[in-house]
Amino acid sequence: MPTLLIAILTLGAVGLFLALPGGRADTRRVGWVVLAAAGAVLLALLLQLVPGADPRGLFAGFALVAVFAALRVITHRKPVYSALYFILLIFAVTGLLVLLEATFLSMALVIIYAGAILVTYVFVIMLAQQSRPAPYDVKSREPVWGCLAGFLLLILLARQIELFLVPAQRTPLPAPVAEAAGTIEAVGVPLLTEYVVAIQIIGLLLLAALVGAIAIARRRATPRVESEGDE
Amino acid sequence: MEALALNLLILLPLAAAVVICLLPERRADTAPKLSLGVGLVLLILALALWLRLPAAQHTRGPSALVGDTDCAWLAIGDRARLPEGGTILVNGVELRYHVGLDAISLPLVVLTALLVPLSIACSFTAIRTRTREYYAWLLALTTGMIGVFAARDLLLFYVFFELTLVPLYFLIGIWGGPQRRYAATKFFLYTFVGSVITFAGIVYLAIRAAVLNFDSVISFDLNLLSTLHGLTSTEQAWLFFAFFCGFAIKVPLFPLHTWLPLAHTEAPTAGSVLLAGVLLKLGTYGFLRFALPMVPDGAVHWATFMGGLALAGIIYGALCCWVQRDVKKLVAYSSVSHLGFCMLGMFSILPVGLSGSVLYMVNHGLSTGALFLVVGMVYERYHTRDLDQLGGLARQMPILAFFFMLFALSSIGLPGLNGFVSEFTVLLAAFNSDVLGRWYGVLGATGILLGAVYMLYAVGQILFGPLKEPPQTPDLSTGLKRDLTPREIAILAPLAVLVVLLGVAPRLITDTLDPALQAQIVARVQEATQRADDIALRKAPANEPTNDKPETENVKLETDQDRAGTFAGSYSPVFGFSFAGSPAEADGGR
Amino acid sequence: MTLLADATTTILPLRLYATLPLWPLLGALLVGLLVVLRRKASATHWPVVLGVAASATLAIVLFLDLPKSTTNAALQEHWKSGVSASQRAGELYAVFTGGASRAPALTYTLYNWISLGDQSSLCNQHWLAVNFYFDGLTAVMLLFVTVVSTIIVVYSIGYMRDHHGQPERGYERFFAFLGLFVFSMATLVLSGNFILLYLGWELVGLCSYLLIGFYYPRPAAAAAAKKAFIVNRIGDFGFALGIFTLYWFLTAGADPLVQHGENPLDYATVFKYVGALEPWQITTVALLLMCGALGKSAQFPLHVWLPDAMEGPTPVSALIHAATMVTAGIYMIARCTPIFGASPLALNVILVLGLLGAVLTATMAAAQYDMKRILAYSTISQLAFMFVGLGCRVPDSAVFHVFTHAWFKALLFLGAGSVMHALSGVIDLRRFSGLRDVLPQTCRTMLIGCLALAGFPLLSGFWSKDELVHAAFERHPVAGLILLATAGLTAYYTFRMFFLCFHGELRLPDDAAQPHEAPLVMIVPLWLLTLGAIFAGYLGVTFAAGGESFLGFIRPHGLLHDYLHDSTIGTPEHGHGGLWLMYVSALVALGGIGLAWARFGQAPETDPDARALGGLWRLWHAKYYFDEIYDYAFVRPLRNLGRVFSATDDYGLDGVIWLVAAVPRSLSFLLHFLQRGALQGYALGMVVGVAVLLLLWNLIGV
Amino acid sequence: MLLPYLLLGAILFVLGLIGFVTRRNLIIMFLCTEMMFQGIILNLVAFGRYPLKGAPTFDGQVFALFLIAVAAAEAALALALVVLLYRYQGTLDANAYRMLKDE
Repeated sequence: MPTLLIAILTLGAVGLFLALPGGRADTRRVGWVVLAAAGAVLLALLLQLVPGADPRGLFAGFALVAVFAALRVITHRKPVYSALYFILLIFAVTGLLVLLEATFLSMALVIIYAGAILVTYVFVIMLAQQSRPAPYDVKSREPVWGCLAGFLLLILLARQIELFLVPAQRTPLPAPVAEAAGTIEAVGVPLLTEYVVAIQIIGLLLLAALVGAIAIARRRATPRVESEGDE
Repeated sequence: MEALALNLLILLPLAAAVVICLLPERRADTAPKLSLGVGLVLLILALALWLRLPAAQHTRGPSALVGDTDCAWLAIGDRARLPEGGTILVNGVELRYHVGLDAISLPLVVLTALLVPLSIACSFTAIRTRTREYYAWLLALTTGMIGVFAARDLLLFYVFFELTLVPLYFLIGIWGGPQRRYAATKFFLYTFVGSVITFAGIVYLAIRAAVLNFDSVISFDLNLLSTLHGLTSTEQAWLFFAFFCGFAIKVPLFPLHTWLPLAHTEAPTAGSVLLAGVLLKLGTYGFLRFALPMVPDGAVHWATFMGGLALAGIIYGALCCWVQRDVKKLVAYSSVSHLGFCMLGMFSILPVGLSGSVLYMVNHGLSTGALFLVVGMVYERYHTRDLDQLGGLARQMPILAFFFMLFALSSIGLPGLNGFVSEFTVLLAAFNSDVLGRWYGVLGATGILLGAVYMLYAVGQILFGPLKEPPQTPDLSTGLKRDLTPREIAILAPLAVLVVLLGVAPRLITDTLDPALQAQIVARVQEATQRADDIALRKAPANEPTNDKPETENVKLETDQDRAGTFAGSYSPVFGFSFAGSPAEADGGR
Repeated sequence: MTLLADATTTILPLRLYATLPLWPLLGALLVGLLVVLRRKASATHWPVVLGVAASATLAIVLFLDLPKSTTNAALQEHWKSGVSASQRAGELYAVFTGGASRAPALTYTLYNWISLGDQSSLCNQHWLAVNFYFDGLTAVMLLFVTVVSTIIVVYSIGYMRDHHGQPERGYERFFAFLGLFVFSMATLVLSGNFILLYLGWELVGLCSYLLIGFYYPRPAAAAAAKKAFIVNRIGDFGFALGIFTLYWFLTAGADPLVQHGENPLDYATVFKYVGALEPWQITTVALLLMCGALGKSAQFPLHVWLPDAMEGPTPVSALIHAATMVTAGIYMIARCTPIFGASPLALNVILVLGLLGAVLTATMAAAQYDMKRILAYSTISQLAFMFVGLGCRVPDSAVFHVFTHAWFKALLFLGAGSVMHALSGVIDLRRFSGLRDVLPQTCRTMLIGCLALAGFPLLSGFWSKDELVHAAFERHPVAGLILLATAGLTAYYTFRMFFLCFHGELRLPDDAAQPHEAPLVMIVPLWLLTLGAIFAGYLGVTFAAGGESFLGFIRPHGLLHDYLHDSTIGTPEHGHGGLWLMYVSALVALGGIGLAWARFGQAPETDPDARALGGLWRLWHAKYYFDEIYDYAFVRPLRNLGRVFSATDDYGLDGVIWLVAAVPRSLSFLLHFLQRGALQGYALGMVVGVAVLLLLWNLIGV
Repeated sequence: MLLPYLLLGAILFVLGLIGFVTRRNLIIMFLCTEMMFQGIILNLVAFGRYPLKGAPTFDGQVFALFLIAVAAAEAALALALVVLLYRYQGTLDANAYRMLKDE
């Protein structure tokens, strides 16, 4: 298993490297092929691990969509498309959350992310739109090192997860959660009792971010003015 | 009421600093007045507390606290529910906001509260840029300084101790002289590096104290740690070294003093005044308050070494003074020399020496602070502090000459002025000390000779001789007069009065100070001296659990092994931090 | 009034006498107040004049009021008999602790000043108090200190003005300092313990500093002031150590001598227990205390400050450097007779230093041209005479000489001041002569002063000096001969000065406009002091017709000696068998005067001595090069050491710090190449870092 | 059951990381950080659902909720900064902003 995993992930790294913006169109196509192959094998592996019949297909589907969307986000040369693929990613994750019986959270995710955050992103992208693809979108930065380091990290993470889940695998499946699992009540009660201080702090943080964002955006940018030195 | 006053004393300047920061641009000119008002309120509060001290001592014993406030601040660890409701920390670390003033710290607080308004007032004409920030930092510094003296919890002390660094860093770094950046950084790094080691020592001490007291809660309580028994002498020696690192740099003891002349030279007048007047005392106060009673054996073990350093500082500082051309640097080196006296008295381990040492702290704060003020006033007019460029100012500025002379004389220990009382008692103690001995006294006494040499050299250069002024001076464009203005006289006059008053009536301080020292420190260190004397017969002193915590289950401290597998281990968070509200709840019925 | 009545206390309350020092201080403060209120300067002398006069009145009353305490005759015997010092000390101790035989000195405690240690435990309660001590020595000292001061203050009213009667610049300051000075000196004399003594000791040093530096724009004055203070501090250093040592010996050990409730540095306590100390302990204390006296009384080897101190206004020279402040050293040793008397070694050191100083400074005086400097050296020389007396166990004679000396030396200085006043500040004897007709009053009073200083029979200096010479002879013939020779030299140089100034043809310096006799406010004090110079000596002698008496009617030992009896306890009776010496010393004085007349009677323009003595004279003129030697031996090395230290600070210590800081600095220099400002580069570094950590975790297998 | 989710979370996280490191467009970079958040959210919720010991809890979901809030705050600030920077230099190239460099 480890060697296989390493091989797959290395393959993925190579594929991603090829697929990242910068090269010619055909090399990118090759990259996509490699990525697809790696993805397929990985998916098969993962599916093997998921016991039971019911969620297996759904999980596989969502996972596939999620990974594909993620890949497109980082490889697409047009920012608008990246953002749109990100929305796809959100939906995939939402599906996975539903599988994990976190219904409230999944809805919250869609509303907040897809509905609010991403819309902002798209606005900003529009604001900074240029007629032709910008050079910095066309050429990526140090893709070799990035992919290498990233996938090294991924391999190590995977190994770590595996190592530490081995004993857990032997334990029986946890009992199904209560009826009200994932509902607003189930999440809301601890949120407003146990974590009340934390939620206040989060609120404060949001407020601060709001104020900060306004303060930053209001500032008139005067290009290239040296900061005032009193030396 | 007392507690309210003390907490106001600590927190009011901080609040005022925030308010001043928030002042709109067009109201910026109210910042100096506002901060002066706050400073005066602080002075009144401090004096009020001072007046309450004798009564408190009378009813509650020599180590009575004025304005005692004790509430839980941060508690990290496992909590247990009490049957009657509420929770109590059973295992972990407890930091308390415990403040109070006793006869040892109160004189220093009053000194601080006196010097703060004066240094605010002396900045009115000297500081022209970024005034709001300046006064805000000054007030923030005040909080730190008063907090340090008021803290009854070692960690709280440390917090305030470090809190003083930041404001002064900015005060020097922004409003200082030409080399201000370098000076500020040097000052900060120097003192910070030392105090980090002290922090390690503090933590070790607290953990060991918990172990020795069979207590599962690590507490930094001053009383608890000051009455600890059972540390081995090796431990004490090392702990003393840890204290030494932070405090000796702050004092500063010879050879760790090199940050001081630079910091003083570059700092604005108010910064110098507070640095010399109060901040250096943090080091000596730290030694007195913590090093001596907490690790008495260590202190006795290191006493000769400390005495040696103090002596070296006295002589070295004095000789360095003599060849300085920058008068501010001269006064700065004189601080090195003077604080050598202070340390010499402290490590004589005699009651008279300790009392003299505290007195020295106050007196040095008054006279050296005043000297810096005077030098600042000269600088404001002549834009130079070079002794070779100034001369004969007595004819130009007779009032300034009077004050300068008075404070210089106080600084060289003229009898009848405050410096003498402390210098004399300190030297007497060093001379009579069994720990230090004759030669320390003899060599220390050369300081009174050298002190006269350098101080009169400075006075002679500036005040006497034919008139010498740099071209285009005095600069009176900021509304100053040739001689001192009424505002400046009002700044110096209280100091002058105190210089004389404490010279003829030092008992204003010592009457309450001596019993407190006896109860809290002298007894401890003299025990240690005895132990050192009959080291052959030494037995391990009995463990006396002196803390009065409720006896809950004595849970064994979590060891490293227990913590090893946290990731795979229990999933529930071990450390939940709680922002404990009222003291009663957190104390759990203490 | 109880003129030495057998009473146990004074008629007027001690409280009143304790205020004696405060009046001049009050005066000084009032002057300060007047300055603050911007009053006209010309009347600002009044508070000080009145304050000092009040002190003087009180001092005179005290002198008359002081009761005679019973003196133990046994003590006298101990001192005269030849028993060894330690034995004597032991017996002395017995006498002191015996209690009843000696009336306790009158002490008035104002308040407890400084706490010495632990006030909470009952077993060890010590204070340093502000208390005053009244005995004969105090009364005598106060008498001349305050009275002479009053006269000088009055004189200053005239002196500190220009020819038009307008006050000089700093007039108020001058009087304030004078008031402060009298306060300090009175405190010094009245103090009942060593700390208050030290306070007065330092304060007179301060006033001396302030007054010498009165003309501070003159660099010479500023330097002289500094020198005076610092040289005094050198002495004070020893003095302070003496006090520390004393405290140590009295309180050290598990079973200290000083008992509960006694203040360890009070005279009463010290003198009570000093006899119980070991001889080496007493000697140590005595020698250290002596250092203080050397500094304050300007004795060899710390004499260098006094001549320079003549940079101050002349009344200051008269007041501080002749009549009062320099007498503090003599006073202190006389006061500590129980200590010094028990240490033969210390006495011998004092004796030798005194002899050396007397000769050295007398020779220096013989080769100077500055009138005030001549007088200054003569002061040192005369103080050295007193030192010799102290070393010969006759403190009462030393104090007697202090007493007489104060009058005629103040007179001489004020006379010199009158000359200066007339000649617009010129004081160099080479630039004028023959002033006797221009300044007749000054000339007459000066003549009497010079005669008194020279030891002319029947004037005050004669009686006191003769006692000292006599004591020296009794101690050792060589010492006596040296003193006698110095006395002759004294007569010679005194009249050299007098003749050069007043005799010969009238010559005036070019810049002196109109020499004129001083105003009345200066002349009257001169005559008052002249009275003192003539008659002060008679307080120390007895009229006794016939028999063993000088010229058939006078015998040594008088009222003053009775006064000093208790304080300088154990001083042998003297005056017997010394009559021949009185005639001899009278002859010597006349011889010195005659020689001076022969060589300088016509006030020659070139100094005959300079040619006759050659190199020796130049050596004298250059003051034996003491200043230069001290400069090269002490001042420069120390200052260079300071430079070295300062450089060490900047380069050595800071260098070490710099080296420590260089480690992280060089590291960061290497690392700064990694800092390229690209955010993503940093992020990549982070990723690699986490990966490496994970890898390590995996490999080590934690 | 936990493993696939964790792996998927890790993959999303790492992909976001790679994107952050390699893409030069500031907006895409921030988008990539959001992607990393997604990986972590997945992780947290999976842990809450399938704890190693005991019954499932909601702690993971609560944390995820906090994370979303933080992400929102971050997005607000980041986008404001991006707009500012774009106005400042007219480009979104991360390489153009090297003010952190020691001169």
